[in-house]
Formats: sequence, structure tokens, C-alpha cells
Amino acid sequence: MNAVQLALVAVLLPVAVALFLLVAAPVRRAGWPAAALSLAGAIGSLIASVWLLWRQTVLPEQALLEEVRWLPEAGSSAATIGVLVDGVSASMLVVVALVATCVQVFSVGYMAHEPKRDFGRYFTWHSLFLFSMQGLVLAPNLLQLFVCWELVGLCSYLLIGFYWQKGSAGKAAVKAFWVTKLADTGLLLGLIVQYAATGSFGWGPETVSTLQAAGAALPAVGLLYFLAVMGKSAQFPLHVWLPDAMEGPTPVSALLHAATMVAAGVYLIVRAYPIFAASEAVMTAFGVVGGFTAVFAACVAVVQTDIKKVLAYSTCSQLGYMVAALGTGSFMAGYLHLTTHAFFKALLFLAAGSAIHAVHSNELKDMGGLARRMPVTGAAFVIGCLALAGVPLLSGFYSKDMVLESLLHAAQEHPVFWFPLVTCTVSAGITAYYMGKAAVLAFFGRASSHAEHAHESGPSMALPLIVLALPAVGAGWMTGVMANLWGVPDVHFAVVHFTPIGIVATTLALGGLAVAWIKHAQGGLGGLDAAFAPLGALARSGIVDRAWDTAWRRGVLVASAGLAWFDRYVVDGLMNFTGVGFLEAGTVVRRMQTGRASDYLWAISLGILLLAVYSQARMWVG
Amino acid sequence: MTLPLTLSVAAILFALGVFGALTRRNAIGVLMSIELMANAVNINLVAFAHYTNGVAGQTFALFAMALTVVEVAVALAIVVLLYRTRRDIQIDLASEMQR
Amino acid sequence: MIGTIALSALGALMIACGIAVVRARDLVHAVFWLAAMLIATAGLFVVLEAPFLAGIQIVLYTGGVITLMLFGVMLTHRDLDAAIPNPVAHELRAGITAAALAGALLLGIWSTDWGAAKPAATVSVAQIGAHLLGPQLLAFELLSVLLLIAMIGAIALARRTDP
Amino acid sequence: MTLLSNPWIHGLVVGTPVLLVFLAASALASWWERKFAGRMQNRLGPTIVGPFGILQPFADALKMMQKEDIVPRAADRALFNLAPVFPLALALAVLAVVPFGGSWAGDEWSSALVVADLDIGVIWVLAVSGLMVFPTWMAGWASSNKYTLLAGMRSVAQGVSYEIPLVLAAMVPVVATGELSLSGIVAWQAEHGWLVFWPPGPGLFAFVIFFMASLAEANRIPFDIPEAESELVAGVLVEYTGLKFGLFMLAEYTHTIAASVIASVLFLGGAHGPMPEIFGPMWLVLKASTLFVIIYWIRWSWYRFRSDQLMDLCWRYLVPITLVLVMITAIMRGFLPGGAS
Repeated sequence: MNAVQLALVAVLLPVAVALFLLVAAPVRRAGWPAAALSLAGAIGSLIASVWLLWRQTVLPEQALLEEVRWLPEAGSSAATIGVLVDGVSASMLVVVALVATCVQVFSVGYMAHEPKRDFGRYFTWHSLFLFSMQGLVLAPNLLQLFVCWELVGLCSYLLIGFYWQKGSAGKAAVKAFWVTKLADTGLLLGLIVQYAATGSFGWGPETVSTLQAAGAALPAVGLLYFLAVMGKSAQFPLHVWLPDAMEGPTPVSALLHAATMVAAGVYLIVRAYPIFAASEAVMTAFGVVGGFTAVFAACVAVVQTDIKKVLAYSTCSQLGYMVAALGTGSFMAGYLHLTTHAFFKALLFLAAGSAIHAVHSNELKDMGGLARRMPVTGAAFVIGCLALAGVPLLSGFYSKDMVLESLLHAAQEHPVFWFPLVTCTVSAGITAYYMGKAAVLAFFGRASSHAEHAHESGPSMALPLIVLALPAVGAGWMTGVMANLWGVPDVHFAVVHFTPIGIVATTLALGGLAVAWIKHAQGGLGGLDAAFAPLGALARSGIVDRAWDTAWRRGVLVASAGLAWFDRYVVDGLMNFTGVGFLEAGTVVRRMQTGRASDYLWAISLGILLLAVYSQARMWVG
Repeated sequence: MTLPLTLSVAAILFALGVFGALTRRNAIGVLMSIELMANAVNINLVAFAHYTNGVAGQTFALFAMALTVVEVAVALAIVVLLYRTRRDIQIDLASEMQR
Repeated sequence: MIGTIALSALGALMIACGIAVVRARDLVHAVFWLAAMLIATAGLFVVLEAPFLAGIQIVLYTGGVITLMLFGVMLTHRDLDAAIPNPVAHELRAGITAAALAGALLLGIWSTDWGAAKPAATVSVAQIGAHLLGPQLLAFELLSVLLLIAMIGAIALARRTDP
Repeated sequence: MTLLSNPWIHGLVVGTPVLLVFLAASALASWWERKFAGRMQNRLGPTIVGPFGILQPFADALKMMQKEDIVPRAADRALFNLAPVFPLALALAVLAVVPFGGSWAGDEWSSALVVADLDIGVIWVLAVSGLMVFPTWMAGWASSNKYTLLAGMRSVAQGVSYEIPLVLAAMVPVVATGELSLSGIVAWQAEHGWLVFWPPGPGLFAFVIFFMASLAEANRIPFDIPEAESELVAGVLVEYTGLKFGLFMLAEYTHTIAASVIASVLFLGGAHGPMPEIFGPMWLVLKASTLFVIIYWIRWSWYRFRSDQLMDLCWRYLVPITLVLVMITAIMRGFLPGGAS
């Protein structure tokens, strides 16, 4: 099969499964068959993706574009749908398919106790998500990307609200939905502006130059897109939905809210990089927002007591890294961090899920000493934790190092990048501390009463942990290969290397881990919390949420009230006037409607007669 | 000479059809008047076909005939239905649409 | 010349039959007048060198339409048909409209210069067939679908709903 | 020769003998039927008038002419008087396009002895036989008699229904030979074989169905519901007397003969046969007579269908079968001589 066919298999197999399950209600409600089908779709997609990646690695093929016209426009078509296969999409395809497959396998064990119909529903949404994400990854233009973007948003909504019977889950789903929708408005407006300015939804050089020629359009489009990225990738201050999204099942958090969907924002930047890179304002915004999010989320993570929330804020923080790195112009650093992060964060979430499954609680205080009872889970969590902390030789180290290095370079040219440099370096230490804390509290020390009877999860949950642990450890060593694949030429890579900033960050990370061990080995949540107490209070008070509530909801309410008035008295008034007018006119005209067929026939004949007379008259006149 | 003559016959038949459709109160009577008109149209088609060497004219007349048969079949089904529901087929009596 | 005479004769016959169709008091007579008119039309088609159409005209109209109408008359016949006379104004209105229409059409026909219109050769059945299955294939197929729909529709309408 | 090439004069020259021969044949047919029926029922049939009673039809005609012409008071006079004229005319009109003879020119058969060799002969035949229901219905309606009305109604229903298998069965020869004129169809059969035999299958079935549908169109047993003496007295003829009645009866025989002739022409090769071509008319007469005998054989040995059985047979069996036959023939046409074009 050629590359395009493989890509089509990867994207269409899940949608076939999803559509079948959506339509064939009996199969869906039967539960297990739905899971088997969905899994088969995911595995098929994974095989096609790996094959495709292999082709792209060994065969130095150019980017392949295959599209069909859509949305007809005079003479041509305004938009196309299709697949764009190159190194970037191929590798992301594998990341998505691999994580999705692992998560689905994991879910078979994790969700086993759900009612059958919920089980089927769960896997249906999973298949739909996989399709949407693969479609997003392969999108050859921004319009298709936008469509898939909304589809993954929909899947996110559906999966967060999976336990809709629980009020909080429903609320979290709605919150996620409308926070991201607010952000997506940016993407939509950006698309409109871009299309108005260039007549294209592409991100190619000619589009960018046309945009550039259009003056203010370029930064405007870039910032509008960035607004969408902030929503999807949970950048401050639009991150508020992500912690709440933890209401969904843990595998969902692993797949959507850690590894793939939230990375879609970053992926958008990667894909449409020419548009962003052409505007300095946008790049600076990346650096500032990303840098602030990195440190802010890391600090908030410290004071979390819920293991999933810790990981959620950690995800925010790491996404901040990626955005900041992309702001420096280092495509490689940002995208590499996206890739490695996908693996180890999915691993962390799944390990956390395994632990939660064992103790039936999200709270760190209900865990403890799990490593002895659940060795595989414990090992997986520790590996993920170390990788995230940036311990040398593990994947996170390489990508984080590259991020910091790129920030250092940028800072030397633009002073404003000192801010993300400092925040990211500091948060490397904080990250190590809170992750160490979480690992120590959950897997070492004294077992709580909940954790005493915990035992290792079944093979369907253990296996994905092992599979994901491999890239979490080793993905970093493939940096050179990936650089080739992505067409970033001047990356010098060595498995063991030390740069000044790397040494600082590593030292901070190891220090953070050490502090975590010392402070928490004996259990207890205290530790450095005092230092972060104000922040903790801040986080607990939900001030950001409150601010949003005020600014966004109240604002919307007031505006809505105004619009409602306008609608009721002006729009409706016009409508009513028209309606009443027609009604009155109707009563007059109604008299013409005698209801006798011959009268109507007469009117028709009269019409024909008039036409005949008209044509005659015209012939004589003209 | 023959063409306008034929067309005149068709025109008069058409007008007769109109007159019948307007004055007939019986649904089948109206239908027959409509047949007159349709037939007039067919005559025109064939006449023009004759004078333009057009196969198309005859083909169209053929189509028109088939359509007329369809129309009559359905219309008569309606008439029978009308009769069954109200025991009468005076079309002026079927005026529910007025209100 | 013979053509013109035949045309005039047939035309007069057809118009006479047409008048009878719209004025006959008895509906059954009207049906037979209509049949006569349609058969005369077939004759006209022969004069216009469209013999195939003439044949089809008889098969379809008299075999199909008229028979259906006879059925319709029989199934719905009532002696009250003539009971409700038309208002005179109504008839007058119809008459004026129809006369004006005929006048306008005739005026148009006779004021047009047909000059170059010369009778063409007889169209053979094979030509019609080739035309039907060639340029008009889509219309032809659609027509068959339409016939099917009409058949089903007529059955569905006229069917007795009680078992 | 030049005079004969004018179609009108040609028609007159050939038509007059044809008209006379078939009128005489129709008259004779009534005698023959009575004889035949008599023999079948172990009787003698007419014996008094002329040798073997052969002049019986003429005696009947004389008798009818003497009878009083009664028009019922409630009858629709115009239609009542008009109705008897048509059946005979229509039955004879069918014969106008039949080639009664033919000749070989090398390998080419050319049909001859046609009153009017229309290009659309088959259509003509179908059109005219389609008109046949009207006089029947006219008579039934105009008599203002419930029996005649019922008979007329049945007649129309039956005529309309059986028209369809009739037309479709007639389409089999048309499709197989690619000809619409009867003489063309006969010529094709003379060269390639009679259609009952060739193409094997559809021709035979189409022939049987055509024959059945013709019986129905001619209101012969077992399809004589419109008359059904036992229920409807004498069908549409209840109120008719004298010459009008006679005309109807004559037309019935003519109609049956015409149906036999058309079936012979369409499926049995018409005037084609062994022996020199001068015997052509003889072959046609022989074939038609055989069919005619079969019709009366059936008539005197079969019972009548019930009305619903009649419709069942038509719509549930004959129509679908003939549709399939036409399709099969259209496919086979590709393999027939002169077909794959």
C-alpha cells in the first residue's frame, strides 16, 4: 500500500467502527463486541500508522498530499478535504494510535465493571475520538483541522461527561465544552479573517506572504488561532477546564487530557507554524503565556491532593513548556516535548488509573505503599515520574533540555524570553518535587487503610503500562531520527550530553526529587506546602474560576439581557408586525379564494391569456 | 399553409378545452376538457416536428401521451376516492381548502 | 393540396367533436365524442406523416384513457349530474376567456410568417426508437419510473382501505 | 402496374375480395360452428337448408331482417343504434394489414397480397383490437338494462386487462424480428423459421399467451364473462333484435377469424409453407382454420372462468410472464439473425 492508502486506513478504520457502533445499537449495547470492534479498529489504525511511519523513515519521501474538492465555489472549490502525509503527521499518527490502543486495552480492564451499554458507549466514543484525532493530524488545511478540532472537542465533552449521572461530571463536561468553545471562536474568526484575506485555508508560504501583505491580518490571525490553542491546550487563563475534566474515567484523561487532545493545540502551532512564525508578536505571546502557565500550573500542582489533579496541572505546565519552546522558533524542541510528553504522561495517567482502580480513591492520602502490592504499576509510575522530572537518559530529559536550551538562545536575542527561561527552569525543580511527592505518597511509605488490600491489576491493565513505559524511557534516544523525519537539519544529538542550562535544570530536578523523598517518605501531606500555601489557598478558592465566572458568565448574561431585549422588542416586533400585516392582508386576499376549482382554473386561463397577449404585443412593438 | 392550419385547429381545441374546464362541474368532465388541451399540445408538437424534420417533436409527443395517461390514471383514482367519500364528484363541492 | 383538404376536413371534425365534448349534456356521450376527437387526431397525425404516433395515439388514448374514463363515469355515475346548472355569468366568463384565448392564439399563428416551413420526410419508427434510447434515454427511463409511481399511486388511492 | 402502385387503388383492388371472402367466411363459420357443436354433442346440427344445411346462415339472415327492430324506451337511442356498426368494421379493419401471400426472390421472401402494407402493422392491429371494447360497452350502456350494463362493465375490465398481455406477447415477434409490419414479420419467419419454433422458448410461450389473450379480447370461452348466458342472459345483446343482433353475431365470427389469422401471421409464418409460393394463401387459410377449430373446440369443451379468476390469471400470471418473455427475447435478439447490430 502506498502512503496515502495507509493514512486513509489509519483514519477511516476507526470512523467505520464508530459509525457502525452508532448505528448498530444492539452491538453497541452488548458491550464486549463493541469493545472488540473498537479495539480492532484502533489496532488496525496503529498498524497502518506504524507502517506509514516506517515508510516515511526509510524512504525519504516528500510530503504527500491527496485531497478531494469540497464546498464548491464558482469555478473551483473553496475547500478541500484530504490527507497530508509527511514526517510530522506520520509520527503524530503513531503517537495517537499507540496511546489510543494502549488506553483502549487498559480500558477493557478498567471499565469492566460498567454496565454493558455504558461499556459499549464508552468504546464508541473512543473510536470516534480516534478518528477525529487522526483526521486532525492528517489535515491538509486549517478547515479540515477545524472540523476535526471540534470533533475531538465533542468527544472530550462526551467522555468527560461519561458518568453523567454524577452531577459534577456533567458540570465539568459543560464547563470544558464552553470554555473550549469560547477559545474555538478564535479559530473560527481566524479562519474567516484568513479566508477573507487570502482565499485559502492553507498554511503554505504563499498563504503566509499574502497574509503578510494584508498588514495587520497576520498577527490578528495568529493571535486568534493562539486563543484556540490556549483553550484546547489549557494555557493560563483558559486552563480552568482541564482539572475539572478529571471527572471523566482515568483512561480518558490519559488519552484526551494528557497525551493527545490537549496536544492538538500545540499540534496546530506545529502545523501552521509558518503563519505563527511570521509574526513576532505572536511568538512573544507564546513565550510569555507558555512560560507563565508552566510555572503557575506547576505551583498549583504542588498543593493538589488528588493524584489526577496533580497530573492534570502537570499537563498544563508541560503544555506551557511546549508553547514557550515553539515561541522561541524552535520547532524541534516544542514538538519533541509534545511527543515524549504524550508517552510518559499517558503512562503516568494509566498507572495512576491502575492505582485508583485498586484503592477506589483519587486521593493521595488513601494510597501509600502500593509499590510492594502493585509492582508493575509502581514501576510504571516511577518511570513516568522520573521521565517527567527530567532525569538524565529518560525521554523527558532530552526534550526538556532542548526546550530550555532553545529558550536560552531566544533569551540572548530577545530579553523578553528571559521570563520563560526562568519560569521553566524553576518549574523543572517544582515539577520534580511534586511528582516525587506524588510517587512517594502513593507508592512508598505506609499504606493507608484503603491501600492495604490493593493488588496488582489484571493483564489488560498491566500490559499497556509496560508497552508505554518503553517509549517513555527511550523516546528521547530517537531524537536524531525524529529530527530527520521532521526535516529539522541542524540538530546535534548525543545520548549523553550536558549543557550549562541542562546541568542547572537536572540539578534542580534531582534536588526536587530528593526534597520530595526526605519530606514525604514517612507519609504526610505537609512538606513544602507551607511555602506554597498562598498559592494553595488561591487554587482552592478557585479564584481563576471565579474571575472567569464574573468576566465571562456575568458578562455574557448582561450582554444576553441586552440582546434579549433587542430580540423581543425589535426583532420580534418586526416579525410580529410582519405577521400581523400578512394576517390582515390575508383576510383581504382570502375573499379571492372561493374554493371552487373552476375559479382557479379561470385565473390560470386568464394568466395564459395575458401571457399570449404580452408575447403578441412584444412582437408587434419590437 | 398547412402548418398554420394545423396550429389553428390545435388552438381552437385548446380554447375549447379551457372553456370546458371552466364550465364543467363534473370532475370527469373537467378531466376530459384537460384531455382536449393536452391533445391540442400534442398536435402542435407533431405539426412542428413535421415541418422541422425533428424526431424530437414526435418523441416529445410520445412522452406527452404517456404523461397524459399517467395523469388520467391518478386523476381518476382521485375522482373515485372523492366519490367514495362524498358520493358526488361535483368539483365545486370539494372546497375544504377555502377555509 | 390533398393534405390541406384532408387537414381542413379532419380539423373541422375535431373541432366539432371538441365542441360536443365540452357541451354534451350526457357525460357518456362526451366520452365518446372525446374518443372520436382522439381518433380524428390520429388521422391528423397520419396526414402529418407520423403514422407511429397515430397508432400509439389510438392504443394509448382510446385503449387506455377513454377506457379509464368510461370506468370513471360508471363508478361515479349519478342521475343528478345535470341538476345543478351553471350560473349564466359563470358560463359567460368562461366563454369570453376561451374566446379571447382562441383569438389571441389565432392572431399569433396567422400573424407569424411561417414562410420557409416545408414538410419534412416521414420519421421512421427506427429513428424514434434511436432517439428515445439515445439522446432522450434519461427522460425515457424517468418516464418509466414515473409510470411505476403513478401505477402505485393510483392503486394506493383507489384501493379500499377496509379489508 | 403503375395504377396498382397507388396505395388507394391497390387497397381497393386487394381489399374488395378480402372483404367479400371474409364476410362469406364469417357467415359460413356460424353454420360450421353449429355443425361442429352438434357433432360434439352427438347431434346432427343444421341439416334442412341446402346440402348439409350449409345455407342455414343465409336463412338466419333473412329471418333476422324480418324481425321488428326494438329500441327500449329508456335506451340511449344514439349510442344504441350506433353500437352494432362498429364491431364488424373493426374486425375487418384488422385484416387490412395481413399479407395473404408472398413470393421468393432468390433467398428473400417478400410478402404480397396486402390491402395496406403499413409500416406499423402490429400497432395497427393492436390499436384496432383495442377499440373493440367500445362497441360492446356502448351497447351495454345504451341498453339501460342492468344485465347489459354489468356485461359492458365486465367487457371493459376484461378488455383493458387482457390488452396488456396481448400487446406484450405481440411485442415478442416485433422484438425478435425487428419489424413492425406484418409482412416484414412474415418475411423474417419465411427466412429464419416460424416464431413458434424459433427462437426456441419465448416464441412458443408468447404464441400461447397471445392466443389466450385474443380469446379474451374476442370474448370467447373460457373468457366469455361479458356474455355469460347463464348469468347475464345474453350479455350486452339482451336488448338487441333483428339486424342489429345479426350484425353483432356476424362480427363475433369475423373477430374470431381475424384473431386466428393474426396469430397465424405473427407466430406461424403466415403465408409461408412448403410447396410453390402460389399456395401461400392456402397455407394461411389452413393455419387460421386450425386455430379457429381449436377455439371452438375449447368453446364447447370448457367451462367459464369466474370474474376474479379471470383477473388473477391476467395480472398475476400472464402480465409478468409476458414481461419476462419480452426481456428474454430482447436478450436473445443479440444472437438472432440480423440481431446483433
